[in-house]
Amino acid sequence: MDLLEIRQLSLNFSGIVALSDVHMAVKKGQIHAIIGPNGAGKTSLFNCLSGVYVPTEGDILVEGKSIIGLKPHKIAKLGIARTFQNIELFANMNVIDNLLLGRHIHMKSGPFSGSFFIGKTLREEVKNRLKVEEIIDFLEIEKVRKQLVGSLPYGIQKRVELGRALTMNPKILLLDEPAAGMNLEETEDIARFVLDINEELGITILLVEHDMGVVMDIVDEITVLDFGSQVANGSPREIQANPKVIEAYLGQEE
Amino acid sequence: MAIRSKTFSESYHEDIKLFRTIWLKSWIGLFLVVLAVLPLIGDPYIVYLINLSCIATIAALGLNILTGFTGQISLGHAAFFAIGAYATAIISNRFQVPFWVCLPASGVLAACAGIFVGIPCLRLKGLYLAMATMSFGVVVEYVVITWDNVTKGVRGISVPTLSIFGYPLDSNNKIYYFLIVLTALAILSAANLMRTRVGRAFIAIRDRDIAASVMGVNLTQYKVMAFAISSFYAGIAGGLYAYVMEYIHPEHFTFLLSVQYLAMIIIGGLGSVLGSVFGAVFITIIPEFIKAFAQFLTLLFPALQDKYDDGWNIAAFGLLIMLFLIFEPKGLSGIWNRIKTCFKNWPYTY
Amino acid sequence: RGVTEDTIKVGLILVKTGPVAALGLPDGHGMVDYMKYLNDQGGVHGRKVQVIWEDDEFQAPKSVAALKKLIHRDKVLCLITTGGSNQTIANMKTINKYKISNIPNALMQEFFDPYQPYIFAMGATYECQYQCIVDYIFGDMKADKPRIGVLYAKKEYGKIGLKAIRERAKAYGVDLVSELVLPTGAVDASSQVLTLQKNKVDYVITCDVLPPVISFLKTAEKYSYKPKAVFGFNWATDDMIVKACGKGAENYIGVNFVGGWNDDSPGMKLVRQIAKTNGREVKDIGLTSLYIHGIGASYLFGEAFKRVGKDLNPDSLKAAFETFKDFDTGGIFPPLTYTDKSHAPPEMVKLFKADVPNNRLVSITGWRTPKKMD
Amino acid sequence: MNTEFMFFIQLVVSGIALGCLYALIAVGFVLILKATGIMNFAQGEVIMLSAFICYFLVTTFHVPFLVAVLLTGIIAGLMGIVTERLILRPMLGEPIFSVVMVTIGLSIFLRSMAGILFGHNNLVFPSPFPTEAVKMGGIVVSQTEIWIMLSSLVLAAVFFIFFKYSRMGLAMRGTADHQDVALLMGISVKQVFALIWAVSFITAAASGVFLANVMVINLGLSVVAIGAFPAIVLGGLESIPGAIVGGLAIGIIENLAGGYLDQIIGGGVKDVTPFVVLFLVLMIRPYGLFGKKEIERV
Amino acid sequence: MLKVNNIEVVYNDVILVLKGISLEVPDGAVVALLGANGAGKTTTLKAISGILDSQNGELEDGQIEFMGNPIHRLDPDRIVKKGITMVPEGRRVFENLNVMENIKIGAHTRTDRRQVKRDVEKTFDYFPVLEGRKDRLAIFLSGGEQQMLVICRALISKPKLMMLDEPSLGLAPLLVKEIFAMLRVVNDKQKTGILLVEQNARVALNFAKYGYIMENGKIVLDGPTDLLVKNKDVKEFYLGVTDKMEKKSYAQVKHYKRRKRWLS
Ligand SMILES: Nc1ncnc2c1ncn2[C@@H]1O[C@H](COP(=O)(O)OP(=O)(O)OP(=O)(O)O)[C@@H](O)[C@H]1O
Ligand SMILES: Nc1ncnc2c1ncn2[C@@H]1O[C@H](COP(=O)(O)OP(=O)(O)OP(=O)(O)O)[C@@H](O)[C@H]1O
Ligand SMILES: [Mg+2]
Ligand SMILES: [Mg+2]
Repeated sequence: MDLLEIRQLSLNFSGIVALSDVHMAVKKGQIHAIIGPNGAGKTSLFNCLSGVYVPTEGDILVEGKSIIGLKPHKIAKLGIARTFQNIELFANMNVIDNLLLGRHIHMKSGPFSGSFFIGKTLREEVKNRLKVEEIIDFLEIEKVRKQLVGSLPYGIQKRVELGRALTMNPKILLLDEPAAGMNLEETEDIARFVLDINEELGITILLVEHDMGVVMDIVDEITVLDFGSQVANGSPREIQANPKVIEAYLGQEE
Repeated sequence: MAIRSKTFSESYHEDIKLFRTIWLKSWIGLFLVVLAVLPLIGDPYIVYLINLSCIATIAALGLNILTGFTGQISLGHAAFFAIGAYATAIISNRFQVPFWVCLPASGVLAACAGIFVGIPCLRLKGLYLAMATMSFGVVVEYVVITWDNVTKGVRGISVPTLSIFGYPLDSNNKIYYFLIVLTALAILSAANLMRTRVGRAFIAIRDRDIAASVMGVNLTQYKVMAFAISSFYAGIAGGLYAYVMEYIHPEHFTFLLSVQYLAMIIIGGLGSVLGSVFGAVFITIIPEFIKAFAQFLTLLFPALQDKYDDGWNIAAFGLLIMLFLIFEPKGLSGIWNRIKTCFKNWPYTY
Repeated sequence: RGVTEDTIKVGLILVKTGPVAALGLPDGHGMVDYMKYLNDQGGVHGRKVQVIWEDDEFQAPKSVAALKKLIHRDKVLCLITTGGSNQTIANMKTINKYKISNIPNALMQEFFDPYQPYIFAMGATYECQYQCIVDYIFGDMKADKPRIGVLYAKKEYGKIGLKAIRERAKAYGVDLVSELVLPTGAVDASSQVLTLQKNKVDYVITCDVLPPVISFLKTAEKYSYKPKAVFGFNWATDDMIVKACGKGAENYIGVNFVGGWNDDSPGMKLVRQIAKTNGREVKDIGLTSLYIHGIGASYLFGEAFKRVGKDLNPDSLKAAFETFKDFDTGGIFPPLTYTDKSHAPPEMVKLFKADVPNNRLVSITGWRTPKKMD
Repeated sequence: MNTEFMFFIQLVVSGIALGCLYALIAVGFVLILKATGIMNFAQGEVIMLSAFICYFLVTTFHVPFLVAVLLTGIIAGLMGIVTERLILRPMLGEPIFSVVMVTIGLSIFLRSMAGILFGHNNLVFPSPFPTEAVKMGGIVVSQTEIWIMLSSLVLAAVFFIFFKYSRMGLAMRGTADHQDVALLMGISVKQVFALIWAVSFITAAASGVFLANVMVINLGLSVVAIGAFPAIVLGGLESIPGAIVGGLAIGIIENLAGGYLDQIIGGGVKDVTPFVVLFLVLMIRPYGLFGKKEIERV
Repeated sequence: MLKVNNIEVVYNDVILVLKGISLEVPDGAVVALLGANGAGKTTTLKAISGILDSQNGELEDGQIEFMGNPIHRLDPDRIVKKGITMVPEGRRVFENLNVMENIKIGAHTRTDRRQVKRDVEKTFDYFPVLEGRKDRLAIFLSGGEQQMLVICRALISKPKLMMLDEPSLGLAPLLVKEIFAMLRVVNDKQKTGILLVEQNARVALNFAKYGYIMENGKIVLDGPTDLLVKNKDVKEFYLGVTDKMEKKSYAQVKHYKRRKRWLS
C-alpha cells in the first residue's frame, strides 16, 4: 500500500480553480517532488494535505485512511509535518521553543499541571528537550539555540523550520520550496539534509521546489502540475525529456 | 551513555529553572523581606495601594495570558472581574461559606463565563474580537444592574469580612499578607504555565495560528482554554476585590476598567509575566505619585495653592502614558530586559 | 487629631475632574468658600479651618485611598463630605473606626437608618422628594386620574425614585402609565418622548440628572409634546434648565431641599454674598443648587465647631452635632435636628417652577413634608 | 393613518437621524483605521473639544455660527496634524497595540485638558437652527437633524469616491497595506498620515458641532463615541459605506428597542441592544457587514 | 548614474551590517550584486532607497550620489521621484488592492495620467497572465504572479534606475528566463539602469555586465562579469562547477563539508 494516495482531488476558491482532478501516490521511503509553473497549485495541494484547505472533491488517503475533513491538528497527529513557502516560524520564540512546539503532539501536560511545573510535567519537559537537542545536533544549529528566530538569517530560519517539522517525528514530511532564496552553499546543505532525513531517519518526503538542480539530483519520482491538473508523472530522467513539461515549465535549454 | 544522558538531563533541568542565579535568588529574597515588614513601617494608605496593586496584578496576569500571550484582544476583562466579585459577594452573603469555597468558586464561575464567550468568538480576530468582548461587558453590566434581587443592582452589595479559619482579616494590613501570598502564587503559576506545553501553544497561536494548527495545536481547544484561564484569574482577582472593598457596586466594573487592564499589560509589556506585574503596579500607583508630587509643588510655590487644578494630575498621567510608550514601546518589561542584559554583561557595555 | 492651637484640619472628598465634576465642583467650592468666610470672621475659637480637598475621580477605590491618605497622612479631624453614596458606603467602616464625622452628599436611607454615629444626613431623601412631587400632582394641581409616566436613570436615585413614585401613586389609587429609562448620556430622547406621547402621559416625573432632562425637554418640544407638567428632583432643579430649554421648560417643576438661589431669605442672602466675595458669578458656579448645598454643609460644621468650644475632638464634635435642635440656617436648609439616636435629615422640600422670561426657577411653595397617608 | 404605524415610522425616522450622527462619528474612526490600522480612542475627546471650541467661539468671541464652524474645523484639522506629528509619527513601525495605547493616553490627556481649559459646567449651545420642526405627512424631523443627515451622507460619499478613485486615496489604501512598500512607491507616508489625521479630526469636529446642537456640552460628550463603536464594527471597520449602514442600523435598532423592547423587558434595553445585535452579527459574519475577510495564506 | 561611497549601516544602534560598501552603476548599465545570505545586499538597496529609518536602521557614514546629487539624506519618496525604484524582496504586493490598482499605485509619482494608461497596457504585453487577473485582489495571486506584479509596478514608474532584490526567488525556471528577457528589453529600449541582487548567480552573472560580490558587509570582489565567471572561487561557491567545468550533483555533496570562506 502506498503511504500517501491522492485521488481525483479538486479545489476551487469561489470560481478560481486551484486544483482539478489530481491523482498521485507517494511510496514509503521515497523522495517525491512536485513541480510546476507558478500558480499551478502546488502549495494548495500541500494545504489540502495538511488540512488548511478542505478540497472541493476527491480523497486523500494516508496509509489507507481518508483524512478529508480532519482539522490540521488531527492530521498532524497522523504523522504529516510540513514547512511553508514563506517561513512561518513563531517569531517571538527562541529556537528551542519553536522546536519544542513541534513536540506538542507528543506531550501531555495540561493547564493545571503546567502551572506547577513539578513531577511529571518537569520530567516531560526535560525528556522532550533531549529529543529537541538531538534534532538541533542533526541540523547543526547549536549556535543559535537560544536566539529569537525572528532575528536569524533567512537560511538559518529555513533550517529551523525544517527542524520544527522534524521534531514532530512525522511519517511524511512536506517541504515547500526549501531551497528558495538560498545561495549555492546553503542549497547544498539543504539537499544534504533532505537526503539524510530520508535515509537516516527513514522519513518519506514530498518536495516542492523550483531549483531543478536539486530536484533532478535527489528525488526518486516527480509529479508535474500545471493549471491545477497533473500533466506528467515519472522519474527525473523521464520528466526532463517530456516535451509538455519543457514547454510549460522548464523551457528550452540554451 | 547512561551517565551522559544523566548529566544532560540535569543540565537541561538547570537550564529551564525560573530562578537560575544565586543573585536573582537573593534579590527576590530581599524583596520578599521588604514586602513582609512593610505593613509594620508604612501607613495603611501605602498598604492599601499595594493591596490594590496585588488585585490588579492578578487580573492583569489573566488578561496578559489571553491578550499578550495568545493574541486574543479582550475589552471585556472587567466583566469577568465583576463576575468574580459578585460571585464572592453573593455566595458569601447567601450561604455564609468561607473564602476557600468562595474564591475558587468565583474563579470557576468566571472561567465558565470565559468559555461561554470564548466559544462563539473563536472565529473573530483583532478589533472584531475586542468589540465582541466589549459587548459582553456591556451585557454583564446590564444584567448586574437589572437583576437586582440577586445582585442588589445599583444599590451595591456589601461583602462579609474575609476570615481565615475563624480569624477575621478585618483590616488592610491583615488582608495584605493574604493578598501577597496569593499574588505570588498567581505570578509563579502563570510563569510556569507559560514555559510549558500550554504556554508555548498560546504563543504559537498568537504568532502564527495556521502554522500552529499544522504543528498539531488544537486551535479551538487552546483559544477557549486561554479564555478560561484568563477569566479564572480575573474571577479570583474580582473575588479578592470584593473582600478588600467589602462593598461592590456596578459602577466599579465599567468599560473603563477593561481599558485600564489593557493599559496595564501594554505598559507593562505584552506577553510578559513580569510585565503584567509592573504594569499593574504602575497604573495603580502612578496617579498617587503624581498627586503627591503636585502637593509637593504647591508646598514649594504656595501661590499655586488656590489656582491648582487637579485636572493637571490626570493630564500628567495621560501624558506620562504617551511619553512612556513613545520612548519605550515594548513597555516596562522592555526596560527591565535592557537592565538585565546590562547587568549580565557588566562591566562590558553592550 | 487634626486640631492644633490655631487650626482645624478638615478633609473633603469630592470629584473634581472628569464628567461628573460638574456635580462635585460647585458643591466643594461652596464648602471651601464658607470655611474661608468663617476664617475671615476670625475662625472658631481662635482656630482657622484648613480644608484639604481630595479628588476621587468618582471611583470608589480612589475614594477609599483618599480617605486613608486624609486620615493617616494629613490627619484630619473630620470630613465635610465623602461624596456620593457609592463612595460613602465603601468608606463606612473606616469612618466608624476613626470616628470621622461627615455629611454625605447623596441621600440614601442607609446613611441614617439604622443609625450611623458619624454620618449626618442633610437633605431630604429621594423618597421624600418624589412623594412630595406626587402629592403636588394630586394636591396642588388637583389632577383627576392623572396619567403619570416616569423617566429614570439606572442609578440608585433613579431606581429609588421609580419605586417611591410607584408606591405613592398607588396610594392615591393610580398606576404608572409608563416607566422608561432615560440614560445619562443619551444623545436624544426620541423613543422616550414618542412612547410617552403615544401613551398620552400628562405628568412626567424624571429621576435623572440635568443633561438628560434637558435632552428630554428639547426633544419633547420638537415633537410638540406638552404634558401638563414635567418634574425633576434635586439634582435637576437648577436655573440651568430654564436657560437651556427656554420655552421648552415652561411646564417644568423641580423639587429641592435647599433654598433657591433667588430666594429672599437671610440664609440665601449670605450665600450670594459669599459667592460674591469669592468672585464667583452664577455662570462660573455652574449648578447653583449644589453650591448652596456645599455652603450649607460647611455651615453645619462651623456651627458644630462653635458649639464644641475649645476641646475639639471626634467625640466632642459628634456630640455637638447631636445638640442641633430645629437649627435654622435662615433658608439655606429647612430647620434641622440631630439627636444621639437619629441623624435623619429633615424630610422637607420646596418646589420651584420655571420662570421662562427671567431664565430661572422660582419657588412656588414653602418647606413642606410629604402628606401623611393612611 | 393608524397611530401605531405612525409611531413606528416616527421611531425609524428619528432613528435614521440618530444613525446619521453615529455614522458621521464612525466615519471619523474608519478613516484612521483604513489608512493606519489604528483605532483612535481619542476620537471622542476630539468631538467633545470641538463642541467646546465652537461654543466658546460663538458665545465668548461672538463669531457668526458658520465662521465658527469653519474655524472649529480648521483648529481640529491642525490638532490632527499636530497629533500625528508629535505623537504618532515617533510610533511609526511600532506594534499596533502600543500605538492604540498611546491614543488612550491621549484621550486621558485631552479630556483632562478640556476640563482645565473649558471648565466642568454644563453648557448649552445657542443653536442657530430654528427649533420649529419640519412636518412632512405627520412625520416630524427637526432642522438640525436634516442638516446632520445631509452632511453625513455628503461627507461619506465624498470620502468613498476619494478612496475609490483618487490618486491620493489609492496611496492611502496602499499605505494601509504596507507602509514601507508605499514609501518605495514614492508615496510620502508622512504626508498621507498627516492628511488622514487632519481629515479624520475635521470629521470629528463636524460631529462635535452637531452634537453640541442636540446635547448639553460637557466632558461626558466624549462618551458618545463609544456609542458609535457598534456602528463601526457592524459596518466592518474599514469600509466607509459600512460605517454609514452600520450607523443607520444602530440608530434605528436603538430607537426601535427604546420604543418597543423597553416596554416589554424594561430596564433600559435600549442601550444594550446595539451591543447584543453587534455580538450576534459577528457570530454570523465575523468581519461585519461590509468588512473584508482577512485572507490568510500559508 | 549611481555612486555609493563607503557606506556604513547600523541596525538597532548596535549591529554593524555594512562595513564600508562602495559601488557604482554607470548610466544605463546592468550591475549585479551577489553574496551569501545575510551579507547585506538587501541592506545596501534599502540604504540607497532611503527606507532604513523605518526598519530601525541608520546610515552612519558614507555618501550616496545619484546623477551627481547626494541623495542619502532624502526621504524615500523624494528618492523615488528622482528616478530610483526598488523591487523589494519577498513579493511585497499590496494585498488588499487588486492587480490594476497595484500597478496604478506604482505610477504615484507620475503626473501624466494619459501616458500612464498607455504604459499600463504596454506592461501587460510583457505579462499577459496579469491582464487576465486584472480585477483580482493581489493576495489571491500565486507567488510567481505576485513577483510579476511587483516588477510591473516598478516599471510603470518609469525609473532611471531599477533595483531588483532577488526577482527570481521562487519562480519557475521558464519564468525566470522570461523575466530576465523582459528586463533586457527594458534596459535596451528605455536605457534603464539596473542594479540586481540575486542568489541565482548563474543567471545574474549572465545578465549583468559588471558584478560585485559581498561577504559579511564588505565587497570582496568585483569586476566585469566575463572575468568574474572565470574566477576560481566564484566558480566553486557561486556557480557550483568544479575545475573541469562540470556541474556537481547535489546527491554527491552529501557528507562533504566545507569551511572555506572568502578571504578568511
Ligand atoms: N486562499 C486562496 N483564495 C483564493 N485563491 C487562492 C487561495 N490560495 C491559492 N489560491 C489560488 O490558487 C492558485 C494556486 O496557488 P498556489 O499557491 O497553490 O500555487 P503554487 O503552485 O504554489 O505556485 P508558486 O510556485 O508560485 O508558489 C493560484 O491561482 C492562487 O491565486
Ligand atoms: N531590521 C533589521 N534589524 C536588525 N538586523 C537586521 C535587520 N534587517 C537585516 N538585519 C541583519 O542584517 C544582516 C544583513 O541582512 P540583509 O537582509 O541585508 O542580507 P542579504 O544579503 O539581503 O541576505 P539574503 O540573501 O538572505 O536576503 C543580517 O545579518 C540580518 O540579520
Ligand atoms: Mg507555492
Ligand atoms: Mg536580502
